[in-house]
Amino acid sequence: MIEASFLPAALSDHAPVLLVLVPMVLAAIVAAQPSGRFGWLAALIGVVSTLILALDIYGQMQASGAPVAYAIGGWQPPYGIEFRIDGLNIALLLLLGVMGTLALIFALPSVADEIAKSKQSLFYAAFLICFTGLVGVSTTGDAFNLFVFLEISSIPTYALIAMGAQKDRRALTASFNYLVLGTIGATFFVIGVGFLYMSTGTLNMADIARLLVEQNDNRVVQVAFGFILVGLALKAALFPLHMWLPNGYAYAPNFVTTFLASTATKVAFYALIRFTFDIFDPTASFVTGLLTWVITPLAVMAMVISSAQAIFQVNVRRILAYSSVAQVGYMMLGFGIASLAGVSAGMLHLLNHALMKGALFVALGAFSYAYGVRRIDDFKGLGQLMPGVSAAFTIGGLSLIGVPFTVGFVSKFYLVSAALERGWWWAVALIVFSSVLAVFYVYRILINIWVNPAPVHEPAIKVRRVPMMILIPLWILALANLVFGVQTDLLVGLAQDAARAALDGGMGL
Amino acid sequence: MVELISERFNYIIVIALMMIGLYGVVSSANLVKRLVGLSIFQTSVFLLYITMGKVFGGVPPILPYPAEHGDGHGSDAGHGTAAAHAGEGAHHSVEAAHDGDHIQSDAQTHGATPGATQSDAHAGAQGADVAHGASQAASHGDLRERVGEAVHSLAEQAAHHDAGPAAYDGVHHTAEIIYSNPLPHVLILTAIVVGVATLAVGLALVVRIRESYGTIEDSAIARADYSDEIERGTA
Amino acid sequence: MTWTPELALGLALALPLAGGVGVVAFGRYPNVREAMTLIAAVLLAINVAYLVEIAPSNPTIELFEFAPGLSLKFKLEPLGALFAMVASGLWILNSLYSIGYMRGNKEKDQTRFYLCFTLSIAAAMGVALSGNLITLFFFYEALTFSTYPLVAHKGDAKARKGATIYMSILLSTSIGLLLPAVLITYFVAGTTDFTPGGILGAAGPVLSSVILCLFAFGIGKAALMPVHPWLPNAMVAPTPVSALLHAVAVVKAGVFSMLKVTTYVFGPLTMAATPAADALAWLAGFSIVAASIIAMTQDNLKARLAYSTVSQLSYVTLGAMLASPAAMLGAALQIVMHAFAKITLFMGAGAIYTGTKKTNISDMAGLGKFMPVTFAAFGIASLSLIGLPPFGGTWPKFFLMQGSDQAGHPWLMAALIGSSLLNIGYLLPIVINAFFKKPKDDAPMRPGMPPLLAVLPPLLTAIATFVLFLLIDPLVSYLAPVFSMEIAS
Amino acid sequence: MSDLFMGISPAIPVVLAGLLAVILPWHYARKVLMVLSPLAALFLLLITPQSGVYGVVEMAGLSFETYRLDNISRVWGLVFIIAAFLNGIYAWHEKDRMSDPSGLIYAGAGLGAVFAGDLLTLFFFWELTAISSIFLIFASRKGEAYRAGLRYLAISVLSGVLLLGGAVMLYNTTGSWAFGGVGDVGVFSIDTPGGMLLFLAFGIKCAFPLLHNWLQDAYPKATATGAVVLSAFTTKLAIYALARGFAGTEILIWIGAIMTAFPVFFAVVENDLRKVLAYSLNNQLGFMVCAIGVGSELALNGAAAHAFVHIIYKGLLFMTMGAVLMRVGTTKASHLGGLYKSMPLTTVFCMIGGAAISAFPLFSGFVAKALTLSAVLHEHHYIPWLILVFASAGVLEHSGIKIPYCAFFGHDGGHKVKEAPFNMLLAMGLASFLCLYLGINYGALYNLLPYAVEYQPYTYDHVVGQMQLLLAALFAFTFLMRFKLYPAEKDITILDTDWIYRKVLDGAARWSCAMLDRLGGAMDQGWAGLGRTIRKGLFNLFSPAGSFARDVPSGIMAVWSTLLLAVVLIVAYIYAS
Repeated sequence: MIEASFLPAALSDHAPVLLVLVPMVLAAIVAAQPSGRFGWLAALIGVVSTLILALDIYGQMQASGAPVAYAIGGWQPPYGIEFRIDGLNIALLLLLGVMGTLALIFALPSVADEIAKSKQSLFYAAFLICFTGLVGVSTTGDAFNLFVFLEISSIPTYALIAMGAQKDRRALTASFNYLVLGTIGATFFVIGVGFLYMSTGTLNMADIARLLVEQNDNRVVQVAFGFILVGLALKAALFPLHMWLPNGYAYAPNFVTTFLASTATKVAFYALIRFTFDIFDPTASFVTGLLTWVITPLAVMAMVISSAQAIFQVNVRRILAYSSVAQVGYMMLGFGIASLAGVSAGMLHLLNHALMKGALFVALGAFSYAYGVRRIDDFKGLGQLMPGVSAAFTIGGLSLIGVPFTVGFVSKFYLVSAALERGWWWAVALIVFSSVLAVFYVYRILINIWVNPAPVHEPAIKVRRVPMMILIPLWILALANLVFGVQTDLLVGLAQDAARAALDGGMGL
Repeated sequence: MVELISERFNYIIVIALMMIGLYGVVSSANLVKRLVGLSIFQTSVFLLYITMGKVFGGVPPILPYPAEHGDGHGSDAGHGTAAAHAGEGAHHSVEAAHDGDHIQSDAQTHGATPGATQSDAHAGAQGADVAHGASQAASHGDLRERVGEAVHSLAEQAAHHDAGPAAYDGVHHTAEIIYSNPLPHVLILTAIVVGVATLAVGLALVVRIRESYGTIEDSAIARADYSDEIERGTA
Repeated sequence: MTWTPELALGLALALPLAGGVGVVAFGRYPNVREAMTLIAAVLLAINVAYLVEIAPSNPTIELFEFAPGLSLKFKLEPLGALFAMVASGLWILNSLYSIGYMRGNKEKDQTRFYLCFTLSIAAAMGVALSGNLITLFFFYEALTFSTYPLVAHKGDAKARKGATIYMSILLSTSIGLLLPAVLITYFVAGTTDFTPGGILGAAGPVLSSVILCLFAFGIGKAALMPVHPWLPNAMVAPTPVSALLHAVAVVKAGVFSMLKVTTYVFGPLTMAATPAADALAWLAGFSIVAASIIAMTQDNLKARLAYSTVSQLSYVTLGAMLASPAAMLGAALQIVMHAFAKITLFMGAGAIYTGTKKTNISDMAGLGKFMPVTFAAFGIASLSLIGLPPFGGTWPKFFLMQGSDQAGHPWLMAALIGSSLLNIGYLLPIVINAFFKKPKDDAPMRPGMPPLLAVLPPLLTAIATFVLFLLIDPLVSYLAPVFSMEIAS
Repeated sequence: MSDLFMGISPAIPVVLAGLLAVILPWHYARKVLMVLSPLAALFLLLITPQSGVYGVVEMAGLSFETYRLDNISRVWGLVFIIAAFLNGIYAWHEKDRMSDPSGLIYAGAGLGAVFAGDLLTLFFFWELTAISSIFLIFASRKGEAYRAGLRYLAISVLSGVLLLGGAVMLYNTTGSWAFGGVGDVGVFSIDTPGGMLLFLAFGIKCAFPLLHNWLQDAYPKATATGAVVLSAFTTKLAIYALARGFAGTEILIWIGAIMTAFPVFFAVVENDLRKVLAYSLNNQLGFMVCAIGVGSELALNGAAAHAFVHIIYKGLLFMTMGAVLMRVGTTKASHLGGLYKSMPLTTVFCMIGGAAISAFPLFSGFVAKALTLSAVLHEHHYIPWLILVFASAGVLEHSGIKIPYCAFFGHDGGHKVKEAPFNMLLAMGLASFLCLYLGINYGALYNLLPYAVEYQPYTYDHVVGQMQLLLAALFAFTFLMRFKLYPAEKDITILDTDWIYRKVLDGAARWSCAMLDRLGGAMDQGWAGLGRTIRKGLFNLFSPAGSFARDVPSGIMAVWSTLLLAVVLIVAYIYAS
């Protein structure tokens, strides 16, 4: 994709820290001024700069074939905080950059529609902080720093979700529940990090990893892994710790849902992979035992049960939210398979899921923008009223099902191969079964959109034209679902690099 | 038994607080009480960190003569944390050299089962580790090696030359002093900030919930939501 | 620009889609819109005729590979070319007929109708030309999705219910059974390419049985009992759609896939070593007879024809499962012959409906006087379905009987024989009632003349059944190499 | 000229004429076709100088021998042509558009089947006879005719597909589709499954006992002209096929014997005179089947000769009944009688036909039947011979006497009608002439036969024996009539064995329809029910208010996370130790 650094040396040398700094500083600026439009522009600048920097870092990595490390303030690891970007987190950074940019394009009309004018700049500030946190999690090489960034991303998220209260007050309770759960998860995580520090005396991930090799018998290490696993699983919405997610996604503003669905749980999932394979010793019996006997069963339960839950929802965004939980199950299954193929399938699904959910939620945003609809019954006849958006939604839906030549199929295919590689036929059967369930919930929506006639409204509901700012990201995402469904090299390459980086500890390039 | 409990007194407190906090979160339907529970839960973690930051017989990580041992290690040793490591290492090396293996074995015990006592678990472990590194430098990584070398040279200084005051104190007053490792404190300061921020957001949410629902009882909120759904005919 | 095989393959997919674009673009001008459909149909037929000509040389296009051995791949071979020819050829007539029918009945949403029609033809082309299982699966699903709005065209509760059953059975079988079958095939064989002689030679009898069962029931469009209920339920659709479902695209895609799987994925040798093939052949035999008997009890004309289709499709399944050269040849011919006969019957039913709004057979007594051409076409197609000379339907029955004896199942001939008799029992009374019986009520029954475009196409297809009887020679010599059949001198 | 048409099957012009007649709107044009096309066929037959296989068509990798002429097929071909010609004349007045092409194609198909050299060609024409002839039955346009026609078609098609099945099985064992070579007879054996199927296929069309009912069911329901056509081809074609395929198969002797005997009883009590003729047709076929079973050259000659003359005199009898039906409107014996006054010529022709079928000396039946009886006796099949002799008497009883008596004499039905139209009379006259001519100038007949004949029918023994038999039967009839012991002509329906299988089959069909309907319903229901149950169960679990998807308060979620932590720690503990 990109073979070398392209920014000036002054920038590219400091790119890892600028990734975090730019949105953080912009957040402060945005918060201090009242204009929503300025806020949007600043946010866009922040996100786009992240994307550019991430691309530059990717180029650097391609050029050098080694991870890009950056010592904050010149303090060398393991004493100082290190930002370290290898094959695993560059995928995340690119994803954040791309999805953030697309979501922000969509944000302009959507936020203007849903958020009171006076709150808009604060809203964008919160978004920027959240984004900072997510980027930080994906960048940092320091375990405690990761916790801090995790919370930096979470706290604004609570606020962002609660902003949905202007349309539906349940956003408040959803946000509150998320807050309680998120805090518990973060606390578990920080306890785990504490135990790690206890047993190794260092917080630098690479350093911890080196020291832990000798300590597999150490109970503290095992307990630390348990806490970190549960804490991050909660953030990643692994079944049955997903219960904060459906309401959160359902009642948040459209833009927030779009952004979170394609990024937030992914970042937690990344952290999980990082800790499990990079920091702890993946060959240790307690790690493999937990992956096989806890993560994998929960993953397949998520795939099946959450898909079933999705079928009967009346709120379309809840359908998609439950589907997200099921998709997390797919990723977790790849994670639980714990082989190179499995992890790369999980990473691939992570990337692909962002594409499909992005497309779907943007399409929902468009429907909501034009008609204010959320319930599945209100979707009747939309296919004739908004054929373009409906078509994009359909593409996303098909991808979600896993129809061949969409990204959904590709990642499911790799997941199935990974499961078969380990001889897990039952997992294959459950993947297929879950796909059938996915057919049903997607089908319910598509039927209403395309086939059922629109009810006659008295008086006619107000309709607004969907602006280009919504259509552009929508179609980019929808087409990406198709393009990357057939042109798989790029994403599969990224995912495989990521898995190699996680498992082999190398660059994976 | 008593000894066992008293040795682990801090941990018991931590666990008790954690359970109380969680119980608060689980049992209460009142959102504010739930936040209070959450805070207590978080607080327990703060205590855990602080506990692990206490080191029996530690020394502040200040290097006496940073300028003297140049030859390439200067830049490393010049940093605070590195100095702390080095200091601890020096202390233990000296200990080992002078008082036989008593304290060292003590330290190693702690190193092997950290958290078994509240004493110098972390620092001791690390010290032992570094000391170990001093003698078996080759078995560790590159960085370790370098630190180990630095420590070795420090230990030599302490033994043969006029040792710096810190090292000297370390040699003679180890058992009495509880050294506070600053790093966990720093960490927990951050965590407290995070906790406060979370609490603030949570309380703000509760205020908003009270504004729109008129109640902060979980069950009442659920009822209100449900009747909304009924009204819309979607339940 | 020269007409290369690659271009022709691409055009086969692109022409119907282009037609669809044209239909949407000129949605407001019915004449132009329907001209678009017709032009696309004619061009497609010409193009496919070229494909038929070059098929034996197996031109291949591999578009992109998204995993080792998995790619979007088109490969032309005689079987697929033949199916494409049938589908594209009948599309012309069906388009003509649709125009007559849809205008005659003043149906709504005609633009959507024509659009979905073009899409489903494109999907059928994809199925026909697919070079591996994954491509086939994709277009198979595309076909399901593109026909759904057609089935639910009327939009009332009944149509929606029928369409829901249609969709849910087809989708759940294809995703729940067919897709696993494809994947297992891939993991067993390392490829899903259609290869003469099959690719599953490495699978043992148990595994190949499992895969075969997954395919047999997963290809729900082949309507092997008990996955057939979607077919009668899809009868809520307008008649041109039923014709499309039964003759042109959907069920034909199903049985074609079945045949293609047994020919190119299993191969005759593997089939012979697969125990499940025998059991499935018997099931197909049962399906043939049982569906015929059920058809006899139906008074609704389209329902009767639907069950007749279930029965007739199982001929193909039977042939595919027997996997002897003659049986496979019979199965391939049955795809062609049944297509022409059944489309005639459905267009006849539609013409009757357009003219008289009658759907029940018992109400059609005496109609022959007013619609002699329609009923004559209907009668000829019935004879072809029964398998009587000199109509095309004779040949598949003949080869299937030969094949079932070759494959060591002489008793399955009983199913074929019984089915012929039952076909007489449920098809001919319709014609005879119409021509010879007095109408039920004495009230003068002067039906409105159905539009010419609704009368002419069935007549043409009926004549085609006779022509096909004579054209058997080229057909057989075209197909014989596929089934490695030496032509008996 | 003749070279140009050499090797074209005589069936072709007739079938083509039939196809032409489908579209020709002019009555007389069709009629001309009907008369001329048999002549064309005759021409084609005559210009073929010698036995051999002609007109081979390659199709679908198979070769079809459309014209195999040999000593056997020549006889049947000739008589079929004659029958077609007579039918053409007889039906000259017929206005119905359907029966003309139907009759022509039917006759052509019969010819084609006779000249078919391989089983596939045979199958083709075999089915064609079924399809084309059905319209002759429908043409009477009565409700019962439709049903009977459908039953007829179903049976015929069954026969056809059995033929195909048998052919296929034979092909798979022998690798040949051949239906014997030139001049071969008895080429198949019923010991192989394929041969058995063929035997059944032929047997159905030949109206073997218990497989015969379609004949009595359908023929009497055809039109006046239709019945004449029907009586000529189908069954005689089957006799031909049997002779070709199964000559010398012993079981045929017994089948034939039974066939001759049992219809006598039905025919005697039957009221519908055309049905009586149908039964007597059965009886006559029995003689031929029996002869085929014997299988000697003499016997086969007998079968051929019998078939030849039988087509003519049975046609004649059906023609007279057709004339009666046309003029009176019924052929029920109870409604007829005394017609000799208004239809004298028809009466004469009917009596000639009756005499011929009863095998009075000097009539064609005598010279043909004598061959068969002698052959049976010659091969020492005494019991079958006795049965045949009994049946001969029976024939006189119902066909020779009952029909003329009930229709034209007996009690006066009071019908004042016109004589039959000229064309009918002409056809009847020609047939009557043939009956007499062949009876007297029997050499002409014998010269046609497959094998050389050195047989003298008019020996003292034969003539006297036959006369004794006939007179005894005549006496019996008179005696019975006199004392009113003869079953009176009542308007009743006689139950034949078809009652059993029609009931049984009908019941079976209804039952299986009902069962499969239920099965279909159950499958539909099953799908729907399964869907509903699953849906309901899932709904209860997973709907927004269901137990799995309800909104949970954050406290519960906290419990879950703690529980999961506990599980994780326990698992880690177990695995680590």
